[in-house]
This record gives sequence, structure tokens and C-alpha cells, in this order.
Amino acid sequence: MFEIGPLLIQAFTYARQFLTTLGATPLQAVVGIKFLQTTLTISIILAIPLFLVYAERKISAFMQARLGPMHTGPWGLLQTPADTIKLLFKEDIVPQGADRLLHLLAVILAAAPVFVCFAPVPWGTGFPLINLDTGILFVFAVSGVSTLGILAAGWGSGNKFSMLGGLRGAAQMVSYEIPRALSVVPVVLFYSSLNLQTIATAQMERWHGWMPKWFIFYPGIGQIAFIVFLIASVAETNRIPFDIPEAESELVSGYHTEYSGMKFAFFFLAEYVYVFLSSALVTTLFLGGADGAAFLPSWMWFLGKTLLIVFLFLWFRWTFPRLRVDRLMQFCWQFLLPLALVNIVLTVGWMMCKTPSQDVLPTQAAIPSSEMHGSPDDAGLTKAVEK
Amino acid sequence: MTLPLGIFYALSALMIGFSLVVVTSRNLFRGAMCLTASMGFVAAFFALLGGDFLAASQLLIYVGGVMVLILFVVMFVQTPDLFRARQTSVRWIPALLLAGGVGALFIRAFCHIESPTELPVLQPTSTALGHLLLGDMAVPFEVISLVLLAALVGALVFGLERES
Amino acid sequence: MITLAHMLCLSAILFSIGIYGVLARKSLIAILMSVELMFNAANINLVAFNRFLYPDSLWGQGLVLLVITVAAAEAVVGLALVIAIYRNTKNLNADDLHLLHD
Amino acid sequence: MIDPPLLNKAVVPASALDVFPTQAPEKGMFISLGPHHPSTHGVLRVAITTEGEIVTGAQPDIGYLHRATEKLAEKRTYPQIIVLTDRLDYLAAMTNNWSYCLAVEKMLNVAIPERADYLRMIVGELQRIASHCVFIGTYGIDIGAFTPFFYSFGRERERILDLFEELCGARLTYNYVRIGGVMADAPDGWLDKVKVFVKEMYAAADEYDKLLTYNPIFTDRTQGIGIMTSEVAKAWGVTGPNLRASGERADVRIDDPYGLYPRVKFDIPIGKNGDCWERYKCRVDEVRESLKIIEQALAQIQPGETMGKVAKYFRVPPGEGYGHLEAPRGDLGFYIISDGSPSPYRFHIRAPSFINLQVLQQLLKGWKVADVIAILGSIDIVLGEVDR
Repeated sequence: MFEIGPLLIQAFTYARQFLTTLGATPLQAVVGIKFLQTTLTISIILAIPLFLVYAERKISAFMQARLGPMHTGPWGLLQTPADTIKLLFKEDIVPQGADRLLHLLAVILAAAPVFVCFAPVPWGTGFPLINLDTGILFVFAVSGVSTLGILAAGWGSGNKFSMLGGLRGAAQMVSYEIPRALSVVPVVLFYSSLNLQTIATAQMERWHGWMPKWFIFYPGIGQIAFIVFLIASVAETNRIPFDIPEAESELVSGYHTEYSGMKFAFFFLAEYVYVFLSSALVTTLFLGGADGAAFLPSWMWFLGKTLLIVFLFLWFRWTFPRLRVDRLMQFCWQFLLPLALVNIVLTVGWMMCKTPSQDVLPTQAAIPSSEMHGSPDDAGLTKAVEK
Repeated sequence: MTLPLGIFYALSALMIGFSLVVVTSRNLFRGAMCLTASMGFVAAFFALLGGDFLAASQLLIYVGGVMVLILFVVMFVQTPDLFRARQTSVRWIPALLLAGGVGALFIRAFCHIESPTELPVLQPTSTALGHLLLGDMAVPFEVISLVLLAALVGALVFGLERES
Repeated sequence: MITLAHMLCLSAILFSIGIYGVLARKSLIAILMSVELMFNAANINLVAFNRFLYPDSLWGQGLVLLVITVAAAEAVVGLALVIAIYRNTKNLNADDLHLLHD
Repeated sequence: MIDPPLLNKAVVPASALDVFPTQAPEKGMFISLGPHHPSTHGVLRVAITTEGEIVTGAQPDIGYLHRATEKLAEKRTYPQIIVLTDRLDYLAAMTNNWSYCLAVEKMLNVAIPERADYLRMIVGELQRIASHCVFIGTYGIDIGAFTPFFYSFGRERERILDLFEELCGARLTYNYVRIGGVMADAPDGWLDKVKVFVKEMYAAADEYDKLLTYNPIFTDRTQGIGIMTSEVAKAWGVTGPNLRASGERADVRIDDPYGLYPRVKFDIPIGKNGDCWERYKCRVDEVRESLKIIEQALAQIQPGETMGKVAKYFRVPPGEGYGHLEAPRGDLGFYIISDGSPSPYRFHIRAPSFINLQVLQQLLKGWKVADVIAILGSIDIVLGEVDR
């Protein structure tokens, strides 16, 4: 039906021609368009936590035999905007012994990378902001930067206990990055490309007609990779059962207890955008991104699957108790990591037996040619840069 | 002054600024943070010069891994007096002269290097890099894993607290 | 247009800042950080040579990957040493660490 | 006039001040947990000294909720004191009233009509279920699971409080049990409502098992943690579910039966190795036992008198008396010295939480910092009773 992807591409090409008629050099036009696309995507991403916070409160309420916010607006719909405005007016306290600049920088470091990670994620046909060849690696690299935000928050709060909380939080995130990255290796091996767009489109085929060839349906390797990636993502976003910040505040104050007002709201916002990003990655890698029957536009398929995975994240939060700190680390190093490594071996075994004669690695000639069928102005960008 | 050159000058000015702060700042944590920023700009330069896989791995390994490690150690070691004491040893003037001399020598040598003007279009490098690493550079690739193993064991040996 | 000379001058400046850092800083960690700076300067040079002089092969970038790995390994061992020294002598002043045995 | 034994001259051990850690030991770290802290069940401060990850010393600091109940009682007549006993263990007011009335009735040796005793037993067991529901909910939150709280505290306990409100008009401070009987007979249809509730409560107890008791992360956090052997428990005078979880078969309802407990059959859930999980499991099983007791009481209850022959203003013959019963948290006793006047000369409460809390000093030593909350929660103390 109303497939928005191609419409957007047309709109952007007209805008580019319009800019060139205004006398901008082709490069400036392309950069302008990219800027426009980025603001559009970031505005969508900023709207999502508003919805997610409301969804979490409602879903957790129904799980707990209560109603959740009902008073602000019909069925409590205006609850999140009301909270945001309230947080806006809250006084912004910086602890006395703290390093003022670092206190602020920590929030930026924790929140900003998450938005950058959305660039290579394909929302639907013709939608990705930039068709990045090193898609998934770029996402892991940039999301690694938010660990620094937690360390800076711990150190920037001035008191010894939030520093300890920061250290533990960062240690958890760093150690869960490894199984998370390793669990993606089978997917990359299978579709022999890091580019999220290629991975998503490669999962569009069907097994004998009806069964979608999503990676999760591959027996054995698909399910293991999916589970390891999901668990590691829950740990990366610091949510129960892996939430060090709350667990720390039980005893030693967590790293974001010294924050108030808008800064605290940003930590909160970053967590929800990070949850949405992780579920978007799960959809792209394991559930075939925007692949779905024709009666729904592709981006709606993508959004539906992602929200399903987000529901999983919310569900985990309200059913599981919290793991103890050292058990949590032990779980990562002695269970998740070996499982991910075994899964890689299984995948290679699967690929070997699938194509016994031909060398597993595609020969030199078979390197996919560089022209992507993503948004055409990508190629334009590289040519323009060289002029 | 085309756009790419403008970008180049802006990035390099920022990077040099952050690196100077790393070397001169009194507060170790601020130094470590500025080192992270300068490494981020190095990743930007890799991207500018066509190494997209390289930029991502620089961010992943350096900024996500090594810098977190350095920040960990800085937080362990933050003794109050370390902050206030003069950060540079008494012989900072000869060091400045030596560094300046070496820098000037390099720059004079590099200024007149002519480089080809028309260059091929930037290609995505991850697949080609993969073939290179596992094809011609297979031996160094394996040796590196031994180096990493040795580093891991070494770090554990030094790091573990032994009641000697 | 960005030329090879631009890149090499930039990495030369970065390298000299690294040298100054190693020679002039008192605290061990600061010295370690300056060494990291020098590693990065070398990496920029490698990528620049690969891009301008041998654009069709990728040996430069392959070497940079190896350099990054070695630098990470070196940083790990260096920091472990720093922690061990700090635990025994409680100060990280490079000038005071001239005794081979206490 | 009897000159009272020298009871209340507290002997402050000379070394009490240094027993109390206030600054960090040279190697470890000092954490002051509380007094207003998300998971210390009220205003309790525990000064914890740790060495690295292991707790080396824990000193509970109490007195933040002290209201001098025992001194107040000396200025009030016996029936007026019932109101004070509601506020001791504010999660189990019924059993407080009952225990106090037992003590006074023993001194007055007045006969209690049978229906009153049955009503007391039903109401006492309902109160035990309500108190254990609070424990199950808050212990879930301590370990990090938020949802069981809304089921046990939010749903089951609310139904019990509604039953109590229908019975005696109050939800928390009932003073339904009076000296010589109960305040009023159960309104008609009330007993059937209790019957309906008891049937549904069985299903709820099984639901807690599914939600928390056999949850792998919960068992991983609580099994084998905070182990209290029966010798340690007896040495510190611990009573109630904490003692039974360590393998001791000690229950006032069996050792020193009161009311009509001999007429009902029920067994006592006993644990083996006394860790946090066993203490939790014993309380969940006790809920089922209480349901059995209520069922049998509902079957045996006959219509009749609900108030014995007690004058409105009575004087207790001089002497001392002690009455105790099995409160949800342990052996709750009231010791009264009367000098013949309408108000007691000396009124002392043997509060189980106060005594169970002391075992923390030994129990917390040697465990990890992350386990402190789990162990503290499993002891299930109520500060109203501790500080009196």
C-alpha cells in the first residue's frame, strides 16, 4: 500500500535538484540532503522513547494486576510528556565535590552514540540513512563509546560510591560486548557481508515457497545466536536481570543517583533508545528486517517486529529478579562466551557441509561489486567528494 | 578552499588541540578523556582516507576497549596529591626543544612530497581487507593472536594480588 | 584537495606531541597515554601512504590493524604493571622509580 | 508493695562505643546502610565494614522508631493498653492484641467463651497469612522482582484487610481482641466470605511458588546464602520461621498451646540448612498451614457468647504474669507486674524482631556485600516491634 520508502527517495532527489538549481555545488547539495535525512530520522527516534516509556508503564501495570497511569490524558497517554516537562523544571544539582564539566559530558557521552548507531539500520526499502558497508561493526564500535559515559558519570559525581557503581556498570557493559559481537559472527559469515541492508535483503527468500528464510529459523545455529544476542543486549542496556545501577543503589549508590532534572531524563531516554536500537538490530539480523507479506508496507513490518522484541525486553524486566554482581560476570564469561564460540564453529560446519566442494570463502572474483541498490545518492556522495 | 580541505583543517586543529591537553593537563582523568577525543578524530581521518573498516575497528578497540582500561586504572590510582603536583618533571624544557626539533625536521621533509592528484574512487574495504588478512597476511595474523595471548597472561601475572 | 603532505605533516605534529608527553610527564599513566598518541600518529601515516601511493592494494590498512592490536596488548601489559607498581609503592612518579629492588 | 527486681538498670558494656564502627577500617570500606534506605524495612541503620567484597563486621543501630510504649503503659489502665499493642508489630496487630490479652487473662484467670476463642484463632491465622504476604512481596523486591509484590501485598493482603474491616472497622490497628473475649461477634455472612477466601488463597500460594520460590535466579540469589545453624539460632534466641528454617521444631502453638490450638491438627514446616531460601520457603508453607487451621476452625465454630464476665473497671491482683503466643515473626510475649492498681507497675514486651535482629551481627560476617540485602530481608523484622 503506501510504501513510504520510494516516495522519500523521489522527494530527496527533487530537493537535491532544487538545491543545485539554487547554485549549490553537487557536494553541498548532497551534504544538505544528508542533513535533512538525519534530522528526519532523529526526530522519529526521539519520538519513540516517549511511546516506549508509556508502553512500559502500561504493560508492567497490566502484568501486576493494576492499571498504570490513567489520569493524564485519555488512558494516561499524556503521562510521558507530563514527566518530561516536570523533569525540565527540576533543579539541576551538581554535587559539590564533582567536576562540573565532566558531570555534563558524561550524559552526552552516554546518550549521543545511541542516535548515531541508527544510521545503518534499514527501516524498509530505500530507507537506510546511509548504506554503510561496515554496518554492524560501526554499530558496535559507536555503542562501545557509551561505556565511557558511564565511567565519566561515576567519576563525575564526586562521591566514592557512585564511582564504584560506575566501575561495575562499565565492567558489565564491556564484558557483555564480547558475546554480543561474537553472536553476530554467524550471521555475518552466512551472508558474507557486514552491511545490514544486504543481510536484511538476503533473508527475503522463501524455503519451498512459504517459510521465510530468516536467520532465526535455521535449526541450531539460528536459535543459539538469537538467544545469546538477546541476552547480551539486555545486559548492554543495563536492564533487569542485569541492572547494575539499581542493584548498586541497593547498597552502594549507583552511578546515576547524583543526577537530577534533565540530565537524569537523558540517561533515562538513552536507555529506552538503546532498547529500541537493540531490538531493531535483532529484527534486522535474525527476523529479516523489513521482510513481510505485501499487504503491509515494509517499514511497518520492521516496526512491528521491533516492537515485539521491545515487548520482550519489557517482559523480562517485570518477571525476573536481579542477578548478583559476580554471578552476572560469571554468567557472561563462563556461559555466554563459550556458547557464542561454539555457535560460530557450528555455523562454519553448516556452511562447509552445505557447499562441500566449493571453497567456503567466496573466491577473489566473487567480491560483491561496490554499487549498492540502496539510496542512489550514496554513489553520488563518493563521486562528489572526489571532484 | 574546497569543502574536504576545510574539513581536514578543522578536524586536525581539534585533534591537535585535544592531544596538547592530554600532554599538559594536570588532571589525569581530563587527560584520558581528551585522549579518547583525539582517538575519535584519528578514526575520522581513517574514514576520510578510505579506511571505513579501519575507522570502525579503531573506535571499537581503542575507544571502546583500551581507553576504558586506562580510565579504570586512572580511577583506581587517583591519589589526591597526584592532582595538585606539577605534572611535568624538571626537564620539560629540553623535552620541548627535542620534540619541537624532531617535529620541525619531519615537517620540513614532508612538506614537498608530491602526491598523485587523481585517485580511484573510495571502495568499501572490509571484504578486500578480510581476504588480505587471511590470504597474504595469514602468518602475521596468527602471530598477533600469540602476542595477544602473551599480553593477557602477562597482565594477569602482574595484575593479580599475590601475598608475596 | 587533501594531499599526502597534509597528512604527513599532521601525523608529524601528533608524533612530536607524543614525544614531548613521554619525556616531560611525571606520572606513569600519562607516559602510557603519550605512547598511545605516538601509535596513532604512526597509524595515520600508514593509512595516508596506502591511500595516496598504493591505492589499489590494502597492505597499509592491514598493517594498521596489526599495529592497533599490538598497541592494545602493550597498553594492557603496561597498565597491569602500573597497578602492580602502585600497589607496592603507592606512588606513580616516574622519577622515584629508579630502584631495581626496595 | 513489692520492690521490683532491678530490671531496668541497663548495663552498657564499656566497649560498646568501639563496638560501633563509624569510620572505615584501614584496609576495607565502611558502608552505612540506612536509616532511610530502599530495602531496610523501615528505619534501621546497619553499619557495615567490609574488606574488599567480604563483610567483616555489621552492627545494627536501632532506636529510630522508639515511642516508649512500655513507659506509656504504666500510665494507662489495662483495657487502654490494648490500643498501644496494635502499634508494636504494625503488620500483625491482631496477634499483638491477643498475646497481651492472654497475659492479662492469665493473671485475672477469667474464662473465655468458646466462640470468642475460635474467632480469635481464625483472626490470628488470617493475620499470619497477611503478614507473610507482606514478607513475600517485600523480599521479592529486595531480590529485584517487582511483580510478586503486587500479587501478594496488593491482592491477597487487601482481601484479608477488607475482611478485617468488615469485622472490626479498622484495616491496620484493630484492637478487636479484648480482655475476656472479642469486641463483637462476626457479622452474618462473614464466615462464608472467609471460607471463599481460604479456597482461593490455596491457589495464590501455589502461584507464589511459580513466581518466586522455584525461579532459578531467585534460588541462585538465596540458596546457600546466609546460613544460620540451629546452634547459632538458639544461642541468639531467634524464634519463629527463622528458627524453624534451621531445622528446629519450635512453635509456641505446640510447645505451650493456648486458645483452642489443641483442637486443630496442623504440622510445622521445618527447613534443613537454614539459608535465606529455606526461611522464605518456611513462610510460604506456613501460609498453607494457617489455611488448614482456619478451615478446621470454620468447621468447628458454634454460635454463642463472645464476651466473658469481665467488669468494666477491674483491678488485677498484685503479682507478675507472662503470656506469649506464636506471632508471625516469632515468640511474642508480654510480661506484666501488677501492684493491684488499675494500671500495671511494669510492662515489658518480649519482641521477636528485636531478638531476631541481633543475629545479624554474626550472620552477615563473611558473606559478600551483594548478599547483605538478601540476608537482612530474609530475617523479616518490623521496626515497630524492635524499637517499641
